[in-house]
Amino acid sequence: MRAPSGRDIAAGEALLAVENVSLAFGGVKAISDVSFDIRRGEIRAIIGPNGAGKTSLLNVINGFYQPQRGRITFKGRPRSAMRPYEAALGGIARTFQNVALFKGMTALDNIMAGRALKMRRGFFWQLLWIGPALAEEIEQRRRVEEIIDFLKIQHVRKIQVGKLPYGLQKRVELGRALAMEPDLLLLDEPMAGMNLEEKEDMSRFILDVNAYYGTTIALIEHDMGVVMDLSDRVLVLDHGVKIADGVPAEVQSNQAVIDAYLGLSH
Amino acid sequence: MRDNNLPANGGKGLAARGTGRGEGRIAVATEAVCADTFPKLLMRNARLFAGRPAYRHKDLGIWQVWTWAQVLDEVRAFSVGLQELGLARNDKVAIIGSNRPRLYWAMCAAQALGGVPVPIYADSVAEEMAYILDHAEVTIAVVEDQEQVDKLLSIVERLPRLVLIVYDEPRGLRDYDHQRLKWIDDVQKVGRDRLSAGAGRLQRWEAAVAAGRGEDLAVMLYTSGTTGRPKGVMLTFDNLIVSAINGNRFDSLGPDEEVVAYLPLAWVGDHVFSYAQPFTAGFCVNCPESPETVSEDRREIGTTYAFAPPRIYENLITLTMVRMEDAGRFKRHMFHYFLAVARRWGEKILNREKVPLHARLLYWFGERLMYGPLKNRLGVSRIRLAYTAGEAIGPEIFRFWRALGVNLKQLYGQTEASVYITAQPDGEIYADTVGRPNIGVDIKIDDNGEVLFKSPGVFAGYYKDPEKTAETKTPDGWVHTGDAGLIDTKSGHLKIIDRAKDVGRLNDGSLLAPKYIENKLKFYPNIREAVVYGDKRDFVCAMLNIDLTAVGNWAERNNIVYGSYQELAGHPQVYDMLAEHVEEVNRSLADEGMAGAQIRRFLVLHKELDADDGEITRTQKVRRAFVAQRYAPLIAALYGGAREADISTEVTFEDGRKGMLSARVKIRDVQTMPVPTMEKAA
Amino acid sequence: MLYREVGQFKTSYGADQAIFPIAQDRWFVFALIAFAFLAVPLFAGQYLYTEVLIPVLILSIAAIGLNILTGYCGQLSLGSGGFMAVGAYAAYNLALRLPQTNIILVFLFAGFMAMLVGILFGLPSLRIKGFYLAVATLAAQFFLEWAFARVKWFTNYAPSGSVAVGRIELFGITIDTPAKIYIFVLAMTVVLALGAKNLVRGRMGRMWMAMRDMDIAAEIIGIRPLHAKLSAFAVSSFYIGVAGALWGFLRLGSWEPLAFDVNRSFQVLFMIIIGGLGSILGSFLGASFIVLLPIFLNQLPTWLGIAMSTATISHIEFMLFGAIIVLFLIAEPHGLARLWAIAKEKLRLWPFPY
Amino acid sequence: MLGPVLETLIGGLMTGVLYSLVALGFVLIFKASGVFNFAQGAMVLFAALSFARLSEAMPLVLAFALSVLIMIALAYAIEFLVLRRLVNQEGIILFMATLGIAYFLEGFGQSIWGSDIYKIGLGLPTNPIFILESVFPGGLLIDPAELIAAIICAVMVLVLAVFFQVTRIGRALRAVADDHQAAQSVGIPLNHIWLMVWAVSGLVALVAGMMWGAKLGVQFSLSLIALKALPVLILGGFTSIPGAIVGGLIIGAGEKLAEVLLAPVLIRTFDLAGGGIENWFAYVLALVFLLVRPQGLFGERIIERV
Repeated sequence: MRAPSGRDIAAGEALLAVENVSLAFGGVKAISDVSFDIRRGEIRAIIGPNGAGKTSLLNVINGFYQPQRGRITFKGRPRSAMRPYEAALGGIARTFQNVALFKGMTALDNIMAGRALKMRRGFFWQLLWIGPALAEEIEQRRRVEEIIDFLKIQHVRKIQVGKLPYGLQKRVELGRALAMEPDLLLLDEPMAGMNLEEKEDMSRFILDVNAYYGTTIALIEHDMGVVMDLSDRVLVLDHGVKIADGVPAEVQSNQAVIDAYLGLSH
Repeated sequence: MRDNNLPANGGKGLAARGTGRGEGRIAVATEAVCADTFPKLLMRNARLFAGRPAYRHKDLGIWQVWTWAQVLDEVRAFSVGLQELGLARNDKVAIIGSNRPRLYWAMCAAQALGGVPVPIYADSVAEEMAYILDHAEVTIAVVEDQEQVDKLLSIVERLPRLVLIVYDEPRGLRDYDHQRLKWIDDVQKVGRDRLSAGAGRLQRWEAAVAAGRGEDLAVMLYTSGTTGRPKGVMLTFDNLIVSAINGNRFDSLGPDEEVVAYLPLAWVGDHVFSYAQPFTAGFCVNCPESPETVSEDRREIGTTYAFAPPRIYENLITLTMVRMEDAGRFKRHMFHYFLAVARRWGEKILNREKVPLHARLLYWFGERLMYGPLKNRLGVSRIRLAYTAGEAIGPEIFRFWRALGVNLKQLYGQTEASVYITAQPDGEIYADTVGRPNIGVDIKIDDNGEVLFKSPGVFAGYYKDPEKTAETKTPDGWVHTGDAGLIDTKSGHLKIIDRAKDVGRLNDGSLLAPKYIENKLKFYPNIREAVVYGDKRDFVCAMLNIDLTAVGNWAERNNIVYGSYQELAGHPQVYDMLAEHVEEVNRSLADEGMAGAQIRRFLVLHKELDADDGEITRTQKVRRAFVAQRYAPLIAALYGGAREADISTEVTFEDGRKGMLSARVKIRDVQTMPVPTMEKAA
Repeated sequence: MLYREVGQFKTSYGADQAIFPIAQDRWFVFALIAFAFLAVPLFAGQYLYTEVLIPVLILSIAAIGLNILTGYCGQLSLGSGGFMAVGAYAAYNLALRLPQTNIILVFLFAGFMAMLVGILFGLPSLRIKGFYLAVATLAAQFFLEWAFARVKWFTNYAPSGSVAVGRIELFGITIDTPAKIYIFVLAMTVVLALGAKNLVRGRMGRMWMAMRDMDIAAEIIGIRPLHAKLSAFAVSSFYIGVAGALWGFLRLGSWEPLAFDVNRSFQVLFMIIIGGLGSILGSFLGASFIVLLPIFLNQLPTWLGIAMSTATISHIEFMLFGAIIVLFLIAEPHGLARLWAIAKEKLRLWPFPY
Repeated sequence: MLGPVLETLIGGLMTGVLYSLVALGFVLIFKASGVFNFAQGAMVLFAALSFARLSEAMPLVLAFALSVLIMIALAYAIEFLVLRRLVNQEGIILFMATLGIAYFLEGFGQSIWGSDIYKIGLGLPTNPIFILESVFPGGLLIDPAELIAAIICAVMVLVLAVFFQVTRIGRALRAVADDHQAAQSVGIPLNHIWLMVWAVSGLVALVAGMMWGAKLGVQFSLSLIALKALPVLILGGFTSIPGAIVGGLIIGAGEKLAEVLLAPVLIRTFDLAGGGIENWFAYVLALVFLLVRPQGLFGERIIERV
């Protein structure tokens, strides 16, 4: 399914490197000493049984949780503790396992909100809705419309997202993340709760995002078929520990992974 | 106000003759004849209507507009670009995709250089496309998006002549091998670069346009037909332009019309109504955002001139009825009350007949409270003229629209005639006729009832098929339509009964026009499709398709649980309901003196007739013989007297995979009205 | 059924994002504004001006302010009365100490001061949410009420503790008659409402609503909570401050801190609950409702010919307000504005039900 | 100097016990249903009014019994008419609903019981008691009515605390507070629990109203005084019964001390027209506290899940 051009991911530079990161809540260890990297332009899957620490790992990457130990390097610069909006500023976007849209707003406004970072015009121009503020609204609207076109959600653009079916909500959420023009896009189970057709559509969109916008993607997914089709490399976690890391074929035949999925590990 | 009895003796001379309404229009008509190809018309329009909108496309959330002058610029750049990439005179250029301005421009860009556009149905599977591309010897394909590119790439090995694929929508195509794949923007850029490099290039292009002649081949439209391989109907510029101008004059179409282009590009209807007529009359073509938003887009634009097969009008009524069933009691009563008022008086008022004052008053209220808002919701309130064509329309459906004040008219046309054969002039509207010959058209009825015509729009021939051409076109220029018809003595209009070959007789000698009965059945919102058999049989039988929207809605209201289309279709209560419909049809057939052709038995098919399975054509016509063959066991059971029958058919899914679908279908007997003995004797 | 939208298509984003994209709405609003400016003065009398129109307009501004904070940004505030007081006293002091200041500037200054105080009391919103914030704003309310009663400088050492404003003049015209006050207030309201509408439909509005609907997701897309919440407090307090100044200057003329007590806060909150959270139109509807209901109640016994004490009427008023609030929250948490929107949608869809 | 301060402190603590009692009503409801009951103050007023007017016509005991019935009926009406219809709504909507209830009760109470100032005569001793006369000259003055009120309140608080720790209903209530759905799935009827806590907090309001009423007379401002319970809650944490008690004492003592110690300083510094900082001191104290420790003294730390 991957585009035939065949970028050489293996030789790519690391966009994000996680080194020896550990995270605990109270006494509970969520992540223990995990190291891995995400290379520029790749689709990186993170898999593992429930409670393996996958979502926690994403939360660490985009600044929700501060790891107790370890180092994170993003775009070549080591990163200290930060808030999520700082991660956003740095170029990390994110979708959630349970859709986290702004329910009271239309699909269009949700995606427009995703461009908050790109909008700079001052308060008074906005108050008057003229000049630079208007020009900016229009410019950003055009960019957002391209995303709407890309995700084929024209027909729901002015509908409140709360009223949309689940599959479309997920698509709008992806649109909002895309609107940020991120360098790194984190997708937390983008296909959870979807039927086969919706899954296929979403896979297509993820591949297209990667190919068309060149966005680096890290995604958590349960459907192994999807993971194998989509990703360049797969990281496997179990109980907060990394048990495998490699190209899909390798991971698939890794004994530790098979055990973890059959519930035999430890 | 206007002379409806124009002599039906066609030709260019007539087209150029003014009818004495506004000078401007005469000027347009005259100039159009000087401009005898579409590229020449484009250059004329860019002069005459420079700043007026020519194309709108809902894209990126708003209506992007191009004026005629801008369109000329775009087409010119495109055309020069194509030339640089190797397009030569008489090359065939396939156009595949939905209604987008740039695909229409591609046609004109090709025509400017003497190329011949060959629009192909965008939903055709790769196999169908391969046949046409090969048969038409296509060298360049201009397509919409990745989907079509993928289709073409899958068959490209078999098409050595196809050297270039040009696409409109770049999404997903970035990483493709671009050796013989080009984005329209890049083609245009090549063109623009050449044009700006020196004035000579522009003159050369204009010379190429000037070299085009009216008698040149303008377009090839492949008709799917009901049997056999598609045939390439060759139409010249003269065919299309003269027909279009005559059509414009017949209905006084001017540069102010708004049409929404949503029908398949490969259909002659779309080609004339969204390409030839806008080019000749100078009005604006509006392309919808996506197939899902057509009705929304239609409402935004407010079409003034519409053209659609009956199915569209039918669907809108079904939608209206279904929605009104869900409305509150008060509103529902009001709706039905005013609908009754409209049915009684609406047509008369539209036809400017004399009606009593109270009726006018009631209708006025109805217009304010019901018809106006309804038309507004359906996006038809600005419609000045709407045509239904392609198939006969149910009289009830036809009257419904006219009763609401929509000037719906019937038109009879064919690809081989560049559409126009007959049409109903304003003020002479009948539900069961297709009107008088259009300007420039002669018709006659054959001994066996077949309609023949002669007109400036008569096609040049079937591509690479002189045999078929000779079969259809007599040496003295008459064309066989393949339809059986008669001239109505009262109105002088043509009446189409059925396909000439489909009109049959029962074993007892009664006349059977299957389509006529099918249309009666299909008027019921619950019945989506009907196929009637009886030729050389003892009695008439019908196979029905339910309408999932209407019946599903009914089921919901009546707490009928169903898991699938198949289950709903086989539900006994659904059968009861349909049996009532069939009996009503029988009654009306008996009333109209066709008692012999009443339906004795019927069944409800377990699946919808589907174009992907070849059961209906892409233009939604039932392939009766094919269906008969495919469902032979069912037909045998219908005539064999069995209570039910097993059927197993191969179906094609949306993604092209195939599978088997089996079902046990029940058969129902229906009451018939007694056949008067007099009738039988006759 | 009044809406006939066929043929209304947009060829630019500007037109598509206009305040009233539907032509019928546009004409209706233009007609309404023209009516308010030109026709109302032809027939309105003193009572209509001072008891209905002027209070409705001024309180609408306050309601718009609170709606920006609570309805759009989701930050509950019970301190509106206090912020109105800040506006009123700021205006009083500026007019008193710099008598030559243009009255428009005085009102802007009032808004500005309220804004500063608003930001100060909005700071806790960065750490706390919901009812906790309600209590924090209540602190603002009680503190401010107290400050204006006790700090003598604010009241210019008036022994009675009440202050009175002098002549109000704009470009040489004395704003003294109810009709002039009405026109002035109307103009202010129109301008401020337009500004608010512009804010809420643009970047700021989306930022606020994002914060309201899901603060975590808002942060993920790069919205700073500090920026979003404090800007909402600032804008909101500005509007409320201007409303307070207008209330003091043009409705009361002279007042004590009691005029801006906690009940004023509740009154404004009720306006936006009944009118509609997250709706500029709702602010107007809510203000009208809250102003008109007591007037109606006071008249009702007379119309019905029943003798009723004013105390009883006031108690019934309390009960009714309470009941209506609960009723709205149960039946239509988005208030009159939503009812209006539903009615409008029905008219647009007519005769179809959906 | 120390004498008067101590005296103020004791007086403040006694008022604080009353605050605690009102706050307890809040906590009960908040724990069981997540509703921030702004109407608690109005309930206090309503209960006090009922009792005051009834006691004019009948013996105290009967008046008390009737008032109890009225408060239970009121709880039932609120549960049936309002809460049941707002299940699954956001907390902020419920909060505003209680604001509506508060308004309704204030209007309703005054229309049926009248809006004058009514006395509640509980027959408590009025002669001031002097204690610690050996330590301070003149001793410390304590109002015996206040003392008795404080003791009653303290007993009430204790009874409730025990009730919730020990009884089956108490356990069920705590289960509901932890997790609505889980509680429901093990067969605890939510509606009953809610009715229960509203009735109990109605009783608490009645007791509080009687005490306040005996001290200050029953009048409209009672519902505003009851608002003081809000800062108490913030200090103590919304879900903690001990928090409510400790918070009440801190606020009660704090605001009295502030009035005595801080107000004169403020008056001098800012040239104020009098003190009266009790009106806001509690709130501002709570506000400052919020910024330092948002979950309150005894509240549970909220960990946000993503």
